[in-house]
Amino acid sequence: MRRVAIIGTGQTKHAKSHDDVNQAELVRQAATRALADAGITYLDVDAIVLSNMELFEGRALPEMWVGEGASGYLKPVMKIATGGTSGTSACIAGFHQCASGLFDTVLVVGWEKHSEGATQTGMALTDPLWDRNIASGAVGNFALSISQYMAERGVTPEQAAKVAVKARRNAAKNPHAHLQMPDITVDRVLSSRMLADPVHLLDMCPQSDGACALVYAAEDRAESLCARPAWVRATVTRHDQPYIGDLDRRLLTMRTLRDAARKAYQQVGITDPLNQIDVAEIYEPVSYAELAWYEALGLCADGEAGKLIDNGSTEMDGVLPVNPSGGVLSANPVGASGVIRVAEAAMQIMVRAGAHQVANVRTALATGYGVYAWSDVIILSVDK
Amino acid sequence: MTELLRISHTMNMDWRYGTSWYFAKFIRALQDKRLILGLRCPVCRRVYLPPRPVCGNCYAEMREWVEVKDVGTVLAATVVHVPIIDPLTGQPRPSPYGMALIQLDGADTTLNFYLAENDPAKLHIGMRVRAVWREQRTGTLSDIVYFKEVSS
Amino acid sequence: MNAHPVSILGVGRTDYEPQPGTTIPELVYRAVKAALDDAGMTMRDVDARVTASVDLWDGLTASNVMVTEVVGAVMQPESRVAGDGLLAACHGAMSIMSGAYHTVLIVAHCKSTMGDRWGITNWTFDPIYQQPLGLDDYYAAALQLSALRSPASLSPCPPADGAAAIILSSNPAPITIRGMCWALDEHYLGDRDLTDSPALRKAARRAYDLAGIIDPKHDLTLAELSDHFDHQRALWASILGLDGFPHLNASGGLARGVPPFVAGLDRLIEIVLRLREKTGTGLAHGCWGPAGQGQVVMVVKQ
Amino acid sequence: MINDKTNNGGSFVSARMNLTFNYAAGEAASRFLVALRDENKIYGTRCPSCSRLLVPARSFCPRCFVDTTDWIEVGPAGTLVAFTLDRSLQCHAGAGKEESDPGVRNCLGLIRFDGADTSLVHHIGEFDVDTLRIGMLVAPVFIKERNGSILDIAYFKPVEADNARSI
Repeated sequence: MRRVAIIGTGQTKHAKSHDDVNQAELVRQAATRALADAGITYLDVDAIVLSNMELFEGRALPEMWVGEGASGYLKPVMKIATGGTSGTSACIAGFHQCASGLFDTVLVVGWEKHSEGATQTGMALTDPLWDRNIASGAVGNFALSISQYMAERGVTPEQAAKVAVKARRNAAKNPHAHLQMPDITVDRVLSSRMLADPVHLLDMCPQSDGACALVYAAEDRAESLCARPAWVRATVTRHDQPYIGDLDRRLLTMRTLRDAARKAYQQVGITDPLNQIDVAEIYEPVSYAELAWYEALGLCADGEAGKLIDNGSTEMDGVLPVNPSGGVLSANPVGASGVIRVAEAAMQIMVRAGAHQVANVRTALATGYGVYAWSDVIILSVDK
Repeated sequence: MTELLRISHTMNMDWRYGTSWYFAKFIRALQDKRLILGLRCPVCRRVYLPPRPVCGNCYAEMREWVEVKDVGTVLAATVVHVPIIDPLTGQPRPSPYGMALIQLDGADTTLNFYLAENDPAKLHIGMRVRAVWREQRTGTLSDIVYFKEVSS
Repeated sequence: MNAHPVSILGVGRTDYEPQPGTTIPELVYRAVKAALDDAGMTMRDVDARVTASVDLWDGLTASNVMVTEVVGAVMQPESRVAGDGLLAACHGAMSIMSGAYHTVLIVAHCKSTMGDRWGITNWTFDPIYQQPLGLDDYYAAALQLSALRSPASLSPCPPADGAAAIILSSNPAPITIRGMCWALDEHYLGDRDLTDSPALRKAARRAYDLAGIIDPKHDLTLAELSDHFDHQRALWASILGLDGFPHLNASGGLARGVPPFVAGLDRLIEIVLRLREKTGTGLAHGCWGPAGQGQVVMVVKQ
Repeated sequence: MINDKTNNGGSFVSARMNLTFNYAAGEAASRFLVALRDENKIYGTRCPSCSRLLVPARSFCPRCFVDTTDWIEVGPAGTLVAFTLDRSLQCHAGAGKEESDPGVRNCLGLIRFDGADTSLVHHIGEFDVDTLRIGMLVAPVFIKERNGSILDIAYFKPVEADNARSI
């Protein structure tokens, strides 16, 4: 396999609504910034991978129109869609395209404009023979799994609220983040509107308009263009069964993330993830999920996630800062969210994260989450 | 500063979703006999709801039907306070309402379904619930109104 | 692509016809099973899969969710291309070439009779300038026919439901992929020269270069083109350098009814089946979007 | 290969999607549509790199990936360069227009304005089937109640060259 690295990233401001640009123009903002960050032009791009949840905006083959915003004219453009993991799936597809030897420079762009659609209804367009009869939305479904998780692991609403506070305080240092609430407190999270017991409004991710792009380059090119490229060291995908009721205690087991992380760690030689990984950008659609992902990722033993947030291990100054960007809890343009995780992890390696930069990052972890329990795990490193 | 416009489009289209033999049988039993049928995997012996042609864990075809009870145990519960848009009606579903993951007696998967109870204090993991059926059944999962605690 | 060519170990497909009573998972399962049987493999031999489907045609959000189990993706890798199945084959081949996987299952599925066949395609057009006019793939093809100054009537292929699957591998086998590429044309119909396809030209040039094809009519033994509309067969052939090529669409092409998005992968299956009978070099072509805005080409050899 | 003529025993369930989407036009398309609405004017934008005049106006050139610069008025009349008038289209549902409108015969055309390097797609109306031909001059017919949409033009109809400016 030839070595491949990320050499540039670009994002729009993620916001409740972007009226000044249409979808193609939104994508162009992110793509243009990523190309500039990589120090290349659109002419250097050999292939393009796009990610978007087409039914959220009611589109059929959205790449036809929006692809032009990624400089797709007469270029190989491929649109990837795997639910919430679309962004990380697109990042993995783009990595494979570059590593295959067919293309030397590959641009990945994810986007979503939730303000244009009916996301909640779009999301509920699941199996018409089954799920549509018992729709309770992403919040309701999470709340169900969280009730099991709390009962078995003893995690408290306060601990979950600390995750929500950490995310928004980090986001205050990230100019791209949608939610800007630097003064947020645990009390404010716990006193925010109850959506579905025990999930409060501020425990959940927002719905955002936004796009994120990144540029892959093959070994020689990466080294000539970038002083400190973010090398892709491991990519692992695990999908799971289609119905929520198929998954045995899904947040407790999260077998896809457990297995994907274990395999990725093996490939890179990580045996003690909490200490060997320097920063993590994980896809946490709800505060409680981050705690569950700590356990599945092996950052702590099962049942210890609450302690990890209590003792500050995952804060910006902790042993393993998790989501310095503010995470999905602070910005969630779904088709872009997975790309943002990977781009933010790369920015940390490349030392381009600005005010939310973590010191001395050599190894970074990014994850994608989607459907009921699908996972992608990606590990980037300063070392080839 | 330019006036910024938005262009509206309404999607109003129908799709016809095939049922295959397995869902057709499931629906017929539900509508005609208030019977919940699952399919058993010949390898892992798990009984699946909803029925499907292949067990994803074993990659084995499933053909053995198993009668599942309309009584089960709550493994997870919540009360939803936000009015979720019901994809069947396009209207917000009246809230708050109770939801649970229910393991029906005889099934190995859980069924996520509405509860009659919507007071969080009265919901607990392990509670036993029974389906309340509609008088006029139409052959959909909605032939069950909700699940109600089995009075002891 | 000649150093370690990706081989095609097995192919399978359902019948293509309206199948209103059949679920997508069941169609997909039949195609996958046929491909595994054809390759003499079981699902355990497959490392990863790439599916191809498009949500709006399936009337589902993230429509690959429903086929997770039947493609064997539980606790396994799957990626999904929202586009033509031949693109999914390109994705799978690149994943193998990258060294990530040894054996990848490719599956494309579509039930074009589930919904409003042309109405759905109105939602492909940009929502500001083109969608309000009611443009759809049928009108786009009609404009193309007009731009070609053709006296012929517009003739779309019949609607059909079905699934197709192939198995790609790094294991040596007689039939191998020698070249592939794909590209997009401009979106606004008024920007395009509808009598040409620069995207197909570009994709073909790269695929021919990779496969070492200099004179397509001489170097190719057979070609299967995606003629979603009858007039497109001659247009695509001419752009591919295959004017008057005698071994074009020996299968009958899409006129016998092949579902969209399955079409390109089915072209590849037709090539593979013929190369098994008689060695040579074949070209499979797929296109998707209005008047073939997206174009994909793959060259395989036995 | 399998032959799956097995009796499936299935039926189907119909379900409707009724969803409304509100798409941001963005600054450039908004400016184009406002000019159409308020001034009956059709604009293109020029690419500073390839010099093409793109109609309808947009913020960037898809070929050169640069911001367009000058706004240039075109039309109102233009040349018909392709049109759909096929017998099969008579029964083709789709184009969101009233079947009862006698001015509209399920005909869409590509219209090239003088000076423009791309064409505009729009409806063609008020024409005689036997005389409609490529190369004809067509001009826009605006609707009365405008709302800032490409449909503020009802359709383009054939005109004599002398009348092209007076529509």
